[in-house]
Amino acid sequence: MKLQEYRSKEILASHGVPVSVGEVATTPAQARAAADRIGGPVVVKAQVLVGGRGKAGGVKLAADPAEAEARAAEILGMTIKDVTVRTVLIAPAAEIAHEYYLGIVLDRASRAVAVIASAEGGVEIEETARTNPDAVLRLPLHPLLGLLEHNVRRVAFFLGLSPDLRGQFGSILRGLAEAFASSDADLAEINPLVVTAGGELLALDAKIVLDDSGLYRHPDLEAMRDANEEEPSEIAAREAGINFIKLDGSIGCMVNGAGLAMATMDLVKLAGGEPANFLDIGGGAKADRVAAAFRIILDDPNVRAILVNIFGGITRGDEVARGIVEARATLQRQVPMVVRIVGTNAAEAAQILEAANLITAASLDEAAARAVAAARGEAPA
Amino acid sequence: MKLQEYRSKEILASHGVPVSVGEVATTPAQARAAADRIGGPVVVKAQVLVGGRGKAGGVKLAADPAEAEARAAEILGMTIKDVTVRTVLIAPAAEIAHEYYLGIVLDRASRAVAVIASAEGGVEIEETARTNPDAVLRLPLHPLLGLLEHNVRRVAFFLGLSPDLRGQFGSILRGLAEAFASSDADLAEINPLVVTAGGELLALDAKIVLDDSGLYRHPDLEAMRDANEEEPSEIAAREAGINFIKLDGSIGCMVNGAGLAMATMDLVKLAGGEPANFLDIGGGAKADRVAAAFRIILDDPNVRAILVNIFGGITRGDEVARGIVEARATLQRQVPMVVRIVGTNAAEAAQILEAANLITAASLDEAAARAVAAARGEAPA
Amino acid sequence: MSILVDRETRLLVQGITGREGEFHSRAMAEYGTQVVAGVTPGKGGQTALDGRVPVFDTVDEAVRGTGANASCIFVPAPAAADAILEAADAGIGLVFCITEGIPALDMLRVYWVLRQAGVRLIGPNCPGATSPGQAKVGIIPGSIHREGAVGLVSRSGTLTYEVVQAMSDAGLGQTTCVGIGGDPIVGTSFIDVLDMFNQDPETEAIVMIGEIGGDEEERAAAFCAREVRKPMAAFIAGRTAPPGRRMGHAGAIISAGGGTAESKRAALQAAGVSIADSPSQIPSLLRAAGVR
Amino acid sequence: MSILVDRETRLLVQGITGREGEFHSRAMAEYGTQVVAGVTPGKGGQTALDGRVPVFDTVDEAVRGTGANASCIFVPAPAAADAILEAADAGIGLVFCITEGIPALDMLRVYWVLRQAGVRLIGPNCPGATSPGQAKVGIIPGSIHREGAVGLVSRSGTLTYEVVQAMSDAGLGQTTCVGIGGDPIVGTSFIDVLDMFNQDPETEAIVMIGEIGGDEEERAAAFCAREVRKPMAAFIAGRTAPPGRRMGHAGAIISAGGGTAESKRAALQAAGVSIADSPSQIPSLLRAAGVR
Repeated sequence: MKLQEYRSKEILASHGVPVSVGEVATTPAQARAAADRIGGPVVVKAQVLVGGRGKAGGVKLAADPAEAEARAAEILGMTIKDVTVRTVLIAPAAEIAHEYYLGIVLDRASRAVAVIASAEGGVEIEETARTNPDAVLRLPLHPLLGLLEHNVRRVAFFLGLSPDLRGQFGSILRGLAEAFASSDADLAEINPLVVTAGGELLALDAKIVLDDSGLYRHPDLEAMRDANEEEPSEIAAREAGINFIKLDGSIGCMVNGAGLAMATMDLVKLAGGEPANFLDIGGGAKADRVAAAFRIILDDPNVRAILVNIFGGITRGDEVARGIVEARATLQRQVPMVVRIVGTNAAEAAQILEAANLITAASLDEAAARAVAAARGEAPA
Repeated sequence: MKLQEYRSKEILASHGVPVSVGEVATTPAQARAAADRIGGPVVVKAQVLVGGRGKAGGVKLAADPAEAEARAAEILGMTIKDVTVRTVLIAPAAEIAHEYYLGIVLDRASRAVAVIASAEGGVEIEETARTNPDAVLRLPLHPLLGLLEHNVRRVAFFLGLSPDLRGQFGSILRGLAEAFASSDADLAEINPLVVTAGGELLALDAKIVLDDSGLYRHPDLEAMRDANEEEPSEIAAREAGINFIKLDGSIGCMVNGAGLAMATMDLVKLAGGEPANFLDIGGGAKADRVAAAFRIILDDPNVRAILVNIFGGITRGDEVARGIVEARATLQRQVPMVVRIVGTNAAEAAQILEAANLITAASLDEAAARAVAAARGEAPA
Repeated sequence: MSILVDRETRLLVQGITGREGEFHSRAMAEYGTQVVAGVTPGKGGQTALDGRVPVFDTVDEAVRGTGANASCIFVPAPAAADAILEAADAGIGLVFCITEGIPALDMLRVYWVLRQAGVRLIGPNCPGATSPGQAKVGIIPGSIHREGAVGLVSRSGTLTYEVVQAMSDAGLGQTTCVGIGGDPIVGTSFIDVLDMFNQDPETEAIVMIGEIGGDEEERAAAFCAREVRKPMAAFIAGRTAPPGRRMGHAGAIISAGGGTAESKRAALQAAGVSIADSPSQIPSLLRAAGVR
Repeated sequence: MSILVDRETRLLVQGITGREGEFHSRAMAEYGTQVVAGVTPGKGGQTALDGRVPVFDTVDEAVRGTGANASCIFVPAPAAADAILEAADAGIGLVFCITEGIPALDMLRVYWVLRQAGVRLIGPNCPGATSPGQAKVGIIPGSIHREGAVGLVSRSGTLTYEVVQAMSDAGLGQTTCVGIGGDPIVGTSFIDVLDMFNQDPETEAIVMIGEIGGDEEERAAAFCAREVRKPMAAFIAGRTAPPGRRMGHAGAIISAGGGTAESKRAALQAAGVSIADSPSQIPSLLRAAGVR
């Protein structure tokens, strides 16, 4: 789960990192009032989780409160990569002497938490890593000891910080590491970390991405979720305990297991169709969860057919089949449904499905082909 | 460094351990007032760092404030193993249903921090370990992760705690482990940890021993040192940066290095004498430190001769010899001094020492023999 | 005959009295696995599976009491990392963790502690392992297996079942089927299991089921090219999966260029592994590679 | 020829610009040790020892810049544990820590981290090691040594010098003299060094200097009885030391029965080691055991 810039900054500030926090505004008038309280020139920054807001015109300087109001009016309501801007951050404009990048990331490939740092901040770190890899330090930390003092020194010397900045830098990196660990983050980054004209270090922008599996022990962070930036269907799915991602195709998929769900999508594509979603209904597949999944899939008007692929396994296939039939009866919109149930009691399941006039299939390939055909309005082969 | 019971209890209480703290008193009147504030029966406990205070009569029950005053009058001023009792702790008397032992210790042999626990509390744990080893659990903790939840469960089940006590026990053991780690302790123990008649766990007695090497980062704990219980000479030595332990013999020893200091004592004994002290003067052996060492040794009226054994090494022997001669001139009491200086510039050192009429020796065996002879008033061989 | 689990496996189940733990313990015992002990703190002294399996308060007691040499963990995510450490601490050498949703930073610590202790962890968020005809540990349905000579390793759950069923239906039995788990940080990698199959004399061919994300499949491909001379077939799920939905920002530095299904397919193909477009193609690819 | 240090040792000194660090670095270089680099954070780019040794900000840079393969640490106690970890992290395989007064709980962590990383730590609170005629690392005076065939291992500082001097005076030279340090938790034990001497073909006899406390000498005795066939002599300091001055309460459970000089002497004697009552007896005990 990604946190908005202003949330990320609040967290870093609580761990002693000097940040340019500012104030959030949802109307131009609020933006003006915030700029007035802050005094001097400000930056008006769209609060969206998608990248590239700067290029999209979502970050603008304003010399005074009146200009802040005007810029906020431009930015609020703007659409950046399908997301409508509903909040802006009004932050004091800083005079920048130098920009650094400083991040902490959980690197799954090496199974380590690593500090990433570069003296070329202000641009995307992937870009620097590609164009000038020597300008990026990747320092894995000890998995049980975390950030040590010699790690801090190594990063400070790599960045070429002047002696008078090293002490402040140490507390910033320690604070960033604390924020990372104590919030179960996947990523915590400051970009840019600037030296101001006054010779102080300051976090101008910040980004924290949380590990979804850690959220259960951070209800305060869970509460920072920004529903504005999510597909309503994905929010509904999460609340129903379903793993769902909306896509652009016409064939809705309902599968148990993430790997099988991806394989099912792949086979829809191989059969000439386009999947409308990824949906892992999880273990058990009880009637109420099946019903919720159907509703979520059918909320998408592009969906012309549904492919259900359940590997019975421990759950008995006939029970799942009954759940599907019951759930289907509650739906307001009906589309052709191809249902494949394998494993325990698959034969009994097939009987129930056929009795309910659902299209069935023995193999996954066949099921995908039938779903594609059904979506095109063709009768089952 | 050992902490007094009431200090140890304060530390445990600050980590959430339920303790019977009470109040300290240095006069019988204060003891009465404390008992009055506490209300009900109290225990009057001598605050001394030596063991066996119970057997020595240093712990007594009192039914009311008047009795508390009387018992405090008996205990204050009492001598337990050479230590005069100057402080008593007045603590509420608890009705005890069961006594446990719970400790955390740095076990140097296995290089681990270990939890020690026994359902047979209230007696010395060494005693239980000897008479009934199966009644003692020794559970080493992971060196980098510390106390884990399954460790807590294991100890709780070993002690056979009833389900309703397990939750409280967990917070006690976690608090004890926190207190141990955050104070750089060698030992933190609760003995007994009791179940009261009311069915609650309560630490009735506590003991914390600190790692001297960790004291530099705990000035608050260093300030808890109880000068009353130390040899004044040992306090003076510590303040002079000298490692000194007083013994009962007549031959004072001044050596650089702890191992060589022990070897020197051993050779004094082999030569028929008794060492008056262990003294490691450390590296460098500058004149002011040498002078302080002589004063500390000579404060002991039993001392009849001093054996100085310095391995020149990096320090030049002639410089040490000059330091000894200068320091000797400042002493108020003079005893025969046998000085052995080996290593760099040993010959020049011998000349300086002989010119100052000090007895010298080439080998350590010889030096010991001469010191023993000198202490007996015999002329050097 | 097999890897990881066999007739000698003496299994302890942590969380045996929970709904999932009890259900799957019963299925494992019915399959023939020696389920020798269960652990549920506070239920020590009770029994599970109709009185057949003693329950202990701690893994330490269970190991001392029954000689258990492997553990299967069904405890909920908040307590699962600690349960793994408890098993390792008590001297268990092989731990399967079925639990899903363990925080990554917890698993990071657990991963290194178990590695340093020389304890083999499979999972978390894995279906377990089955050696057909001998023992199954975890939640893979026993009925889909058939005894044979193909080793299977997978990051998935039900997709694994799909492939195993297809193989068994086609008459291709398995030495062992191992699900290593779908979490970002798992105890045992593809390479670890491939190495075991490569060294197992009874395993004549190997099937690998991967999916998008990370670079484990690419690294496995390099290992296969270097070490494995047995016929191999693979399926990689996620060719149509939307990119970037779960990847962090700076993390992309490290996995730059990797992670897509095409990258993994290409790497495995270059290593001489036959690539299936559908799980149903696995049996024919194996047959084509000469597997009986 | 020797163990641990020799002509191939390329030494880095952490804390080279401090008073102690500079003094002893000079003495090591004068003895013939290759002192190739120094580290003092903030003084990178400067030089030490009259321009002969480059100084770096971090151990990582020093290792990459000079190929240093061993480190000697003189940094003050509050920063010393971190300095050891920095050396290990930068790929140094052999670390000597001279610093005394490092908190035991810090050393506990460092001990296990270095062990798991396969890095050899000597000390802390140790005088270092000398291979006469080749190299010395640490603070043992170079002048007391003589080249020869006796290996010496000790927990003490100046007591070691005393014994070495007595041996050299008696014409008994040394392959290597190692001070493992007097702290309760040290990186390298008596057994580790005895094992190295036992395997070193040039070492014909071994001298061990122990002292009261702990049970390292008792464990070393068991090792000697089992493994060592070379002549050995030992001196144990502290027969007259007062008991109980530094031992914790519950700790006594663990070291019950051990820790006294008599216990250590008896254990070593039973293992066939000749015991000296005075350091001066070591040479004659070695001669009596047939050492030339």
